[in-house]
Amino acid sequence: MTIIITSLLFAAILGALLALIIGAAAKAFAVEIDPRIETVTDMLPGANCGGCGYAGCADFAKAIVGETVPPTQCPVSSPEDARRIAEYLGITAEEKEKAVAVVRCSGGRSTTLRSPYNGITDCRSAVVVAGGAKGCDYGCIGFGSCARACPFGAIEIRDGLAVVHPDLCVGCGKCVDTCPKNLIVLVPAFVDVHVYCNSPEKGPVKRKVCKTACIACRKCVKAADSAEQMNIKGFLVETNYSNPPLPDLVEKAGCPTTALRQASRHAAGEYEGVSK
Amino acid sequence: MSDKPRKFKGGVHPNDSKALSAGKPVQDAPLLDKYTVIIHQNIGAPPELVVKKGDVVKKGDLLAKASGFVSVPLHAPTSGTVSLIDKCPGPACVSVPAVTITADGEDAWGDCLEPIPDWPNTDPAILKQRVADAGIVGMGGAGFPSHVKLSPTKPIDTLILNGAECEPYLTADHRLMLEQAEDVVLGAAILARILGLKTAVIGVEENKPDAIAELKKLAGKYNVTVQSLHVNYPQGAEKQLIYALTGREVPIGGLPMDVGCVVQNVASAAAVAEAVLNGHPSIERITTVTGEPLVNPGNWRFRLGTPVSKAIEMAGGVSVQPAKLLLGGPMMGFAQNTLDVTVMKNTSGILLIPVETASQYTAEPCIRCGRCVEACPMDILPATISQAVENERFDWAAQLNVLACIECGSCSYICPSHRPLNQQFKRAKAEIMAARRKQQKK
Amino acid sequence: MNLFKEFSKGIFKENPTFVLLLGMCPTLAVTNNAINGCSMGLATLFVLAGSNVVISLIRNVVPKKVRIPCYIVVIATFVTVVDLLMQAYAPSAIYEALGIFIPLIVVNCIVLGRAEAFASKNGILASLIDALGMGLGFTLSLTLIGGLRELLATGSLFQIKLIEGWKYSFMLMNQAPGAFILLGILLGIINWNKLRKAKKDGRDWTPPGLDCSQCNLCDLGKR
Amino acid sequence: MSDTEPKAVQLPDATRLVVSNSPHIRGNDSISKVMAEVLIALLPAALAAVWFFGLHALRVMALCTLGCIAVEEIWNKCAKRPSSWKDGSAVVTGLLLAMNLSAGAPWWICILGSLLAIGLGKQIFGGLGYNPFNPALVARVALLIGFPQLMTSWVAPQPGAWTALDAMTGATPLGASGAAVATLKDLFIGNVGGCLGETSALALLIGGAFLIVRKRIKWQVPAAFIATVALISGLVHHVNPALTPPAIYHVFAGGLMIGAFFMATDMVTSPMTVNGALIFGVGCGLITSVIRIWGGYPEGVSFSILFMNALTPLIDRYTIGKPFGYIRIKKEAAQ
Repeated sequence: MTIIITSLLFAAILGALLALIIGAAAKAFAVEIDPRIETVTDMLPGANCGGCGYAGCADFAKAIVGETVPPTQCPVSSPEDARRIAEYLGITAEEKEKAVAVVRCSGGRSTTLRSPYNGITDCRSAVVVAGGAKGCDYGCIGFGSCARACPFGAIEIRDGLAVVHPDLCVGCGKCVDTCPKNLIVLVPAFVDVHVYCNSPEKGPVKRKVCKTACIACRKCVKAADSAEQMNIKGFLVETNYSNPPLPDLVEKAGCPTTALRQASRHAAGEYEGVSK
Repeated sequence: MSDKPRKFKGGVHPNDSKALSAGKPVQDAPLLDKYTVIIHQNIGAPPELVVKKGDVVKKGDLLAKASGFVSVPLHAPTSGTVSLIDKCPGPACVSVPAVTITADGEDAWGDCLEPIPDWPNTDPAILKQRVADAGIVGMGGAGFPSHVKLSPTKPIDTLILNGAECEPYLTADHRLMLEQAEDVVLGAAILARILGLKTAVIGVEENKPDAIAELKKLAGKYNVTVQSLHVNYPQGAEKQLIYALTGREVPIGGLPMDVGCVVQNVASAAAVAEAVLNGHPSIERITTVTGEPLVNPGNWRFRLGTPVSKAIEMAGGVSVQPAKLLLGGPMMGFAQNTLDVTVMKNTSGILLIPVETASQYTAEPCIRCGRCVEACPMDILPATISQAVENERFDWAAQLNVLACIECGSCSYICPSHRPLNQQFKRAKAEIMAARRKQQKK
Repeated sequence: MNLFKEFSKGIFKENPTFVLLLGMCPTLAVTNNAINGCSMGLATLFVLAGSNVVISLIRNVVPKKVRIPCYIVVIATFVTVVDLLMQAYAPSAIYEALGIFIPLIVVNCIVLGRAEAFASKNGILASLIDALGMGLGFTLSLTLIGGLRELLATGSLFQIKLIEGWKYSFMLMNQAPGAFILLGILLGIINWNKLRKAKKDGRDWTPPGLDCSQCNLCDLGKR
Repeated sequence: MSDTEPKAVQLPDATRLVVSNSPHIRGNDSISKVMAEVLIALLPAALAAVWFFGLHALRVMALCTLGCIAVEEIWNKCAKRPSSWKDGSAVVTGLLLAMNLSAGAPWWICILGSLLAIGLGKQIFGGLGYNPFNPALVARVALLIGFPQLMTSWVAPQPGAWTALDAMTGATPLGASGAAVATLKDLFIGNVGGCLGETSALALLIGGAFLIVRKRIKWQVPAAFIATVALISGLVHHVNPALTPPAIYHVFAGGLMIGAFFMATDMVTSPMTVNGALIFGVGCGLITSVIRIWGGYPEGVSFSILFMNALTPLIDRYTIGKPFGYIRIKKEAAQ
């Protein structure tokens, strides 16, 4: 019995003493950490994709709390998420449109002509030696550097062509820097009609190497509801993303080379084999 | 200098296959009805076009003028009409702008540059200007403007003429040295005068004894030396050649002039002699058309803009389908995917590689045998750099001095795992340079 | 809260040894036979249950800044208890074999980890169930590793000779390298199986702390 | 020309021209050639083993080789990797493993050894080229630790007697009374008890010389290895003859020869640079001598090589030479 009482007493006194020391130390060496940072980190998606330009979500949260960047800079969060963070911090969040990547090329291995290629199957490696296995100097090399860079598995290489799945793409933009041909652009996600061609060459030159090139025939421009919906730049047509056409334009225009496509149907592979 | 052949560290010794065309005298290629001259044939700024569609030009007339110091003019290969200015396939498998001239068949010289027969007493600056005006570039492969090399900013004590021709298959320089030895030696003497030197060294690999003998006959007359070199690839690489002949090491990222040397190709020297003595600009070159699949390989003097398909026709066509068509030698040349590409100032060879000997790259793992380390003439570690590049660690690759790589391909040649080392290094260099440019912009 | 789920997650889904990779020190050190592994697991189970309950009790009293020292004190108490208990009642061979690793339960990551991650946020019953599940998971894993090592090394299990006439003992398995090799192989099999299942279901799954794209062992991790 | 006989000139088909990076020709070297040459180099030692230990040696070699091939292929199948036994590395590993076993090794030792060598030593790291340790040595050491008695009981050599099998345990010329166990001539020829491959120094020297001449291995590794062992053991013997036999015994007895020429020089697990090879060899020799003279095991070659294998990346990292043209940069920077 004495043993138990002694040990209890000893433990109690020791505990009290140590508690005092810890308490003093906690006061003396306290580091001020903004508790909001942790909360904001929890509110972020936690994918650590780096799409915001910061080293992971925690770093980004620090920047948000420090009010150097708006919460909408996170490409993964939905606008509601961003609004929630903004509300929590009591700052105003301007709406940011969700972006999605588009690979501006439709030339698969079966539709563009070129001789065989032997070497590293990586776009950035292929481009420094021979420009890959395909005929078009401006087209997708199709060795999947962008697909490997995508943290969300949104890019698929199909028939030697990078295809973005718009439902999986969060618009982080990692693929944009990876593409050695600068084919990938970020566009507003609600736009569904894109021109899948990037070659500034003249129509006949393009047609010689690719069956699905945009030949600037202006069919889509004429079929569009208003003239500004499709822009012509040289020998290439481009969707005007500030005044985009409706998805039914693809049907109405009847693009002779199928370079004009709907992103969702392109991802589903519906245009394969239909080019004339 | 002793007669003992000089050599460098590392390197490989591929089967040279020069016998296919070494014994074939240079033939003048017949006049074609059309020449497609690529405008940008030199390292540096592309020249500025001075003709337009429909213009009538004479042989040797200016097509494009130099657009800066590191740039050379371009001249018409024959007389005729400018029929088309458009893109055509370039040597790097990318379309490039070109001028198409439809020949009138007369092949008449236009107003040429004034010949300078009294060159030993002419101001070196005038001679240098002549080299620039004649559009002469390094004809060994790189295509670096010759007059730029002749304007060193550091003191020069040695002029080296590169007649090593270490690439297998190629015999163009060999034939040139044999048949136009006088031009080569004369060119050497002119170049030496431009640089203010008394003498020049011509380095020739010892597998061309006839050429060495021919040059030596004339060497005394023009006060140049001929030095035989050990047969080893890449003996003809600038830095290796300088080391073999002078024992000096060109610093990484440096130029030959940093160690007091200027290196010129023998073909460029011959072109200089032509430009100075006859006033003819650089509009033709000797090119080897060779390879086992060809019926009749040989050496031809082609005008610039001759399509490769015509060259292969002159060589009798092929007996079997080749695996690869190359511009340049098998070690550093560029693979082509079309026969429409045309002869340029730096096209030393048109080479067809048969299926049996063409290299196939695979992704077999590195077994760290160290053959590449032994073979590397720049003493870097290809295997380790390859590992770095595979993991996209370009900063590490830069630390391992990948920028010192001269892309000779010795490592890829020797690798038992058939790894695409050279391609990896090219990519690493491109990525590192791009990153540095980005850094500078910031 | 589904109590059974809380219990079973410790055994399978969040098994401390094979999934969370916690408590590696006893896992590698005292699993040279099944009995040692089992007793070590049970000792940990006891400490875990006791400390989880107490920490859950005091979770609202302890200031956040000094919670870790408090937890350590609680855990240390139970470790001392279990140490004394085993010294008194467990067969001396087992107590000697476990040796320093009993006191070392104090710094076992599982105990502190559960205290911090679970007990400090949940009620008493849930904490107890969690501790029992985790402890049982740990015990089973250690018994498994210990049993396999014992079987491979001496051909017996729980010191009962299974294979008569087993002449040679594969001493490697009895020694430290054997623990590493066996644990590695077991982890590999488990992760491989999970990855395979995830692929089948079309999910993306990365083994904890591993980056499959950097490994050349199999092509499952490759896109 | 083409006008008169249009059919005679045939142009290549441009669509079948392969585009690739330079160089476009390649030396005719390949992994299987490298492995084949290692096998050829092992042939004298294998023949010597058959001569001294009879058909039992052949049995062990066959079991190990086939076992290694089988493990490699089964693993490849499970991991869905392409078949790789044809590159010959598994055969080399199997033969080297057999060289490290006694002629009396039971069949299951051979199979377990193959599993350890290929599975644990090589495939688990990703296969050929990725293994940090020499696979055959991993298996040998694992077996040595796992079955100490079995792995240290040798068979007495019986030249020319094909089927006899005489167990003989323990005594090795590396013991303090080395000279009493075997004569120098027997040691050199290989007429002593021991593993299959390590007894005949003569056969191993022939094989090693072949590899060095063919430039398959760096001569710096075996030279530094053997020289270090000879130097240290010689010095120690000179100071205290009771501790260890003379240097010559150290060089010719035990696994030093096979270790120095075939194990330490394994390309995948040894340094690539020449300086690195020297450091590697010296390190191996140092550890071997220490284990042999003062350690608990009579033999230390395998441990030393495995230990240095672990240091190989480090050695490689710190022995990177200066590239061509580097010195001048430094000089200029200093000015």
